[in-house]
Amino acid sequence: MIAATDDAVRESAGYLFAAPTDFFAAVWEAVWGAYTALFRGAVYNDRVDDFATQIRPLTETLKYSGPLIAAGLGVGIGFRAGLFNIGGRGQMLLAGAAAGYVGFKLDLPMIVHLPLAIVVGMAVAALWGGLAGLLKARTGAHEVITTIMLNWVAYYLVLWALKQSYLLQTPGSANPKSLPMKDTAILPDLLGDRFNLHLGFLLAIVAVAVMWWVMNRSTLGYRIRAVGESPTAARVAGIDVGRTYVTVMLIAGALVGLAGVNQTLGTTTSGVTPDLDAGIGFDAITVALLGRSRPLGILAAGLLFGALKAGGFTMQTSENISVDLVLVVQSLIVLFLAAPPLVRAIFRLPSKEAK
Amino acid sequence: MVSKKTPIIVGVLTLALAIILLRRGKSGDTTFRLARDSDFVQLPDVVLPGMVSAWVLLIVCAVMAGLSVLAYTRTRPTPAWVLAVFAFAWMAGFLCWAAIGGRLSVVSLFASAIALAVPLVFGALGGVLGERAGVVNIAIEGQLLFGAFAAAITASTTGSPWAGLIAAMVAGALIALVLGLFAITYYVDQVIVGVVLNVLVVGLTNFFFRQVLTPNAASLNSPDRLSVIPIPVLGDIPLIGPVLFRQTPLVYLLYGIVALVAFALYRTRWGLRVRAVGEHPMAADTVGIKVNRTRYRTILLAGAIAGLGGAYFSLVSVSGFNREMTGGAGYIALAAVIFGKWDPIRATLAALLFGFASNLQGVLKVLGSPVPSEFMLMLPYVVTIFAVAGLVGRSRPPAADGIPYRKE
Amino acid sequence: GEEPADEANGGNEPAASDFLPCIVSDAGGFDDKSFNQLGYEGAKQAADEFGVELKPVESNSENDYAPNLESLVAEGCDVIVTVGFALAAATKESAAANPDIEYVLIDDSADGGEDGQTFDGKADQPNIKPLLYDTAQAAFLAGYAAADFSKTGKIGTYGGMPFPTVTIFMDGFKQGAEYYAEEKGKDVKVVGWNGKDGSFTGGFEANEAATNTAKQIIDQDVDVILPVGGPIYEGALTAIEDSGKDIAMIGVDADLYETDPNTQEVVLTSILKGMKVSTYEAVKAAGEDNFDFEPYVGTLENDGVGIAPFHNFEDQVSESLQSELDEVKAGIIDGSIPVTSYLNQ
Amino acid sequence: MKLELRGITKRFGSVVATNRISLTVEPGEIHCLLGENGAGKSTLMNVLYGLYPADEGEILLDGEVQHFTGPGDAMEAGIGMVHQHFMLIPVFSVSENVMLGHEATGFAGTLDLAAARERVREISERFGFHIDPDALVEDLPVGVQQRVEIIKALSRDAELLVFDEPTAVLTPQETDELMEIMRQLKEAGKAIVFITHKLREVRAVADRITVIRLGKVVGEADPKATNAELASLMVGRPVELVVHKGEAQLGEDAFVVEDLRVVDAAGHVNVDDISFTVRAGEILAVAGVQGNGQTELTEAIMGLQDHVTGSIRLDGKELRGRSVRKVLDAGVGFIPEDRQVDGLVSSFTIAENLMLNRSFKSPFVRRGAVRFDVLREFADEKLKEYDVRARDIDSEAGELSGGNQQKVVVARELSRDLRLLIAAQPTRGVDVGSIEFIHKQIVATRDRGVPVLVVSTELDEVAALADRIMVLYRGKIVGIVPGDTPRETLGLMMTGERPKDVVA
Ligand SMILES: Nc1ncnc2c1ncn2[C@@H]1O[C@H](COP(=O)(O)OP(=O)(O)OP(=O)(O)O)[C@@H](O)[C@H]1O
Ligand SMILES: Nc1ncnc2c1ncn2[C@@H]1O[C@H](COP(=O)(O)OP(=O)(O)OP(=O)(O)O)[C@@H](O)[C@H]1O
Ligand SMILES: [Mg+2]
Ligand SMILES: [Mg+2]
Repeated sequence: MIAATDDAVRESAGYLFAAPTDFFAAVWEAVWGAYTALFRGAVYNDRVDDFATQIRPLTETLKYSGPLIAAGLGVGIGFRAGLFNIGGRGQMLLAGAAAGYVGFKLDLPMIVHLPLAIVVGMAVAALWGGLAGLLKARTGAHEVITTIMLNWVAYYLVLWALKQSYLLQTPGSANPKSLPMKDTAILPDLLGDRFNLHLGFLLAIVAVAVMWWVMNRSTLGYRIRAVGESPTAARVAGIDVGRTYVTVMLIAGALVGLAGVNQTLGTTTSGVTPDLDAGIGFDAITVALLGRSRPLGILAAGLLFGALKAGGFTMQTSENISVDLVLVVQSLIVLFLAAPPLVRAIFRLPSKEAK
Repeated sequence: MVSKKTPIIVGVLTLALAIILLRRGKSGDTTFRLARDSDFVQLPDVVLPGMVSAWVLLIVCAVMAGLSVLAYTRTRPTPAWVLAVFAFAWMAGFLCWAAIGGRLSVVSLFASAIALAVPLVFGALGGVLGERAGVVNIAIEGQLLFGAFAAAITASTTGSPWAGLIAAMVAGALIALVLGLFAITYYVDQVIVGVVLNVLVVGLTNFFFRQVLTPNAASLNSPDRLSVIPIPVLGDIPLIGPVLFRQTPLVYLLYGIVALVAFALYRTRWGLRVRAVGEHPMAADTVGIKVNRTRYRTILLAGAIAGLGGAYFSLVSVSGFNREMTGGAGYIALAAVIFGKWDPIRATLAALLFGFASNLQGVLKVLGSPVPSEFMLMLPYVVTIFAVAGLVGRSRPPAADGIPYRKE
Repeated sequence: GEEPADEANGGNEPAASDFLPCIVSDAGGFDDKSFNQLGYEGAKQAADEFGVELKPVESNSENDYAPNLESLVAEGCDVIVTVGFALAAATKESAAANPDIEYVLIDDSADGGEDGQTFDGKADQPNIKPLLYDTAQAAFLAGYAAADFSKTGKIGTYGGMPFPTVTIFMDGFKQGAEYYAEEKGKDVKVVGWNGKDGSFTGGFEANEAATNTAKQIIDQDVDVILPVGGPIYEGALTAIEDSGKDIAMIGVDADLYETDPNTQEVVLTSILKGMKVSTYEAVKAAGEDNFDFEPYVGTLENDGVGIAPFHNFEDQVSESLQSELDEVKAGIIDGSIPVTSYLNQ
Repeated sequence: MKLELRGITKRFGSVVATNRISLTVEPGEIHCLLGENGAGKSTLMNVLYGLYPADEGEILLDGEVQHFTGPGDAMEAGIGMVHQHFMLIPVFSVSENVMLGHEATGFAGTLDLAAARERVREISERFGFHIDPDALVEDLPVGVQQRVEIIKALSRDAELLVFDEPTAVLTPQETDELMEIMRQLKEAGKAIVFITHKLREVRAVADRITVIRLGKVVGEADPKATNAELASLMVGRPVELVVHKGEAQLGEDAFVVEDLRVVDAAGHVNVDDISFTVRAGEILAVAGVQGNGQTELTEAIMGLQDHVTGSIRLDGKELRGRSVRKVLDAGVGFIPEDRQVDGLVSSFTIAENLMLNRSFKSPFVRRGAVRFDVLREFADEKLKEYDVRARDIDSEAGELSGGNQQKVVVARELSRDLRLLIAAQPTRGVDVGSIEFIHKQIVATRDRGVPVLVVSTELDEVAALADRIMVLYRGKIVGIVPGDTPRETLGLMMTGERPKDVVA
């Protein structure tokens, strides 16, 4: 039935110019119908019998949430200090590439290998983020510009490294893709082979906890907040604003880097590619804002986005909703979530008419 | 206090060029083409002995660097003419070296820089206007894309690219309207709305592109291109003519809009009020200016301008819409807004610098630069970082930028 | 791209048979005017012949490959076409987990073994059929033709991004032009590709970067240009128009003359990469239960790659060109004219 | 124009800012509103001006009920207001600020700046202001900005003028000039509402006085009442207007500044080779018209200025060249002149603001963590001790009235273990009750043997606190004189002249 409505969408799309209202009515119906699919794909699948398969969507949601949460924290901490870090893409790419390099190149026992790969990835991303912070602190260069530009620089850097067999490229292959990760560098599955959920999610949760403590309990967080709320007052109070910017961008880079690491060592372990960021660097901005830059808010927003992603596949395959409409639905959900008064206005309308 | 930055940058650049010339000497002539085949006045090609010319220009650079240091020691800023001469000599010297054995069309060097910058300038103007009124517009990308989309369809169905331009403006304004609804009326964080709108537009245009445009490409997605229309007389001036006045009407429109926006923003009542609302909405309110109404109007206009930039993609660069064809230009435009310190002229210059660097990158690669293409492709981005860090420094946004205005 | 339109009534009809072909795109999407689109069209054609529905799934990012495959498996697909080297790993994984499903992988050999370095010339999973195309061979012919056609002695090429599936065209093109120069003792210069590196627009969007790169190449007095990468040829089209000169363009993947009528005035020829046919055949074979897992390599010999007719340029190319090309083609097929590419290095 | 407010109530959440306030202002009358910080004066005026809708009550002008939907309507009706927090756009020129909202335009909406300039000049001349119409507001000293606000109101020919604490940032001379202007306006038949905390001013111009406390009218006062009577009516208890301070117990030369020179980014010399000494247990007051280098002097001491030469020694240790943090660590307490920008983080709670410059060391910090228990205890204590009127320590600083914000800053600085106190405009915009309190605290700090540098443009304050007075003019010291130097002499010195009978 829902499939039929989607076909209705397509049909009406054909005569869009003749009858636009039909089209939008159809879209709306399809969107509405999509929710069930979304739910089935993101939380609980009621169409299968065994419990493990039933809750599998939930674990998928968690898997997708991991990097979104980590990167969301990275963008969020920037916001708390008054910095707009659009550099998630570049930071993730470099983190993924560096972690990947360690992951496929070295031969080490897992206990050393995995942590080393994670730390290297995060450290490289931290430096990349810190670079934007340093430029801001030293020259006043606006972080929005530098991070956007550094995204591209990182992208081409990774692309280049993927053509050098002494760096990332698989020897003997011409494709811009590295070797797969060694088993000792792969984030282990949390719930066994049947589920894709891996340690990356737990790391993201740990990051949430750490960030919560840092922002709400530590003096560093206190100073970051002070700088974010009033750089002038912070300066008079002896807080070195420039140094704080650098620190924040280092931390932000490391957190976004965790998301990148999560990608190469957890979600797609088959090797480093130039697209490993998978748009998460940008999604993280919305996640951070939706979560009001608070660690727990980001956790919630990250879970929501993870659910939207996981559910999106089911929406596409089983409901025949094009991947593009999935994007549309996702963005509408976010917009309306961000504007509770608007939603209230919409839903109050009928009640007013009733009077 | 005079900043050390300028003499240092100038010195380092001079040194860098010297090292290039010393380390990678080449032999041969460099041909500079000063006219295009189609030009009215055919200036002859200039053929220079590459290395010798480069060395001469390097010496000019060194002298200018010396003057800059001298100015610094006298605690004076480096005079603008010194910087101008330096920039010219450095670029010319570098090109003399880089183009040895090849042909370099000077006209194309600049004309293409403008062409590459056009959508960025439109986008940046849209951004500048919005932010001047206190509304951060991250949705430039979405406005460009939607503008490109609407322009292609409308121009195809009506058969008139001009109708396409109007549709692009409407499309851009439509996005601005949504931005306004959420950000101004419902106080949703402007950055969220912007980012999400970009995603929304990608989704919508991709969907329609596939479902509607691709199957009906002949009727819906094959607009007539806005072609180059040389301006009589002006277009025949040697060098300048082909660079500035042998462009598409959209580019002429751009000249007009840049001038108009710059003028209106600083010289008219409308501009004064827009700026007031972006700097101190409460103060504007206390003198009876309707803050949110002004903001709405301004972003609608800004959206229309950005939308026009979108039309450049589907009516000028190529004819027809393609999925995600703006490829991040909106974000570069956003950077130009900030780089240009929220000023229409400076933002335009910032976009032009970016356009120049992208074009240079391609030109050098075609001439056979030994640097890997990935690094060449980085050039415009790296140049921007250096320019922002080295020359621009701190920039101050309009004080109320991004802050919704609510009374209590 | 005609297909998506007549899909509108596909959903309501019951499937004629229970054969379910499926296809996953890479991040380019099915309207990329390149391999995703051709793969889709081929699979669609096969599905239509069987009177069944094709289940297409697009990916937005590399994160989506595995889940998309998973959900297709869950949907009960019998054959899954995956497009692009980027999907190789996900395909291998899915294939390993679902030995009953047949996989068709376009543009990658799925070879390399567990460690990614053990190449045995076969796909690592027995149920994957790789479809590969030695487009350098066809591009060689195009380079030869271009060199012959060029009056300025300069021909040019540029790509979207420096990926091997892109540069293989540029490689063959350059070799063909050089072969021509050597044979004829003429001076032919290839602009935009030096055998290792060259001009790229930095993406696969038809935008000003694409147009401008083409212009820069044309500025070097080039009169035949080969843009490689989805819709970026549209930039060349614009650049040619703006230059006001007689410049010919060479298309890639499919016959541009047919797929984009706007180009008919300027396409000299196109380098054909038989993705549509080979995908069609693979899916068809799967539906008829005579699927084989031998890697398919499209060559001039098996007509998996080739060049399109000269169409409007028929009477502009030199008279002997077609026969020379036939000779060169035979030479390539019998190995007397070596063409190197990443597939045979 | 006659104004009548009837039963105006305005609530902010649970705070009742004004509680059924009624008020009448006749044409040709200067009506003073007196009240403590946070009494609701500004709120009442903002309601009148259409900025906030009233929850209850009505506004009548010449007997007619008004329904303002915004300030535009109020201005239209002939109300002009000089706001407590300036409503000027810093990056605009004076003319642009003045013309905003009722711009004269020429062809195609182009601004007629010439007309605006003319208008500014005309009004300036009428009232004896010296204002460059093309100067950017942000470059002007606050006193001048104040005049721009007045010109703005006058340029619209308002019939009713509201002055909300216009004198808080003015020098004595400027204040006198403003009083004169108000009298002129009154003569011209305008109705004036004047809000101030300075009783001297009230007595100088008021025709009628209404006292507000805790959002309610508590009564009218006679303009001839004594300062003490007014003050106690306002605060609801007797107030000591002059702080009793004992003889200074002078210690050694604890704070020594030599040849200090401060240059700004544009190369202007703001502090020009000045040298002075403050002894332990002494208050040195720095007097001078705003903008004569006081700000730069205090900022240079704090390490907030970039280009400083000379020497700044505290207890023999050099402070110049140290970071702000090190200066603070050396025991320097600093009350910055602009509390909203430099003194407080307005979105932080009171408690959080109380540890603003102690985020590195104990008592509020242990191993990188903030000790919130200690902080809260401390904050509760200070809230009581300094009588900060706030819901509790978790109120945001930005919600507090100006006086209460100032108390938070003072509480923070004075509760540290100080070796030197620098207080810039410590009681700007603060009500009499709080002034008394803050002055007492400063004197008590002196009596603990701490050298104190007070910067003030307020001669009353200088007289109340100073053991010695240093007058600055254009970055140079005009003279350092005893604390009991007469007002007139000081006033003269502030114009750069140095009377002969003054001993250094
Ligand atoms: N003025 C400052 N503003 C902001 N952060 C600072 C400042 N000084 C130090 N930090 C940060 O505090 C942390 C501790 O630094 P550091 O080791 O210098 O502190 P400390 O040992 O307390 O100081 P010191 O050794 O100078 O007495 C570091 O993260 C540092 O970046
Ligand atoms: N926008 C607001 N939101 C919430 N509370 C407010 C707001 N404005 C004022 N208040 C509260 O209303 C009360 C009255 O404030 P108001 O500014 O009118 O005082 P005031 O008499 O002008 O004080 P001062 O002399 O310090 O200027 C105070 O308790 C203040 O905290
Ligand atoms: Mg007040
Ligand atoms: Mg230390």
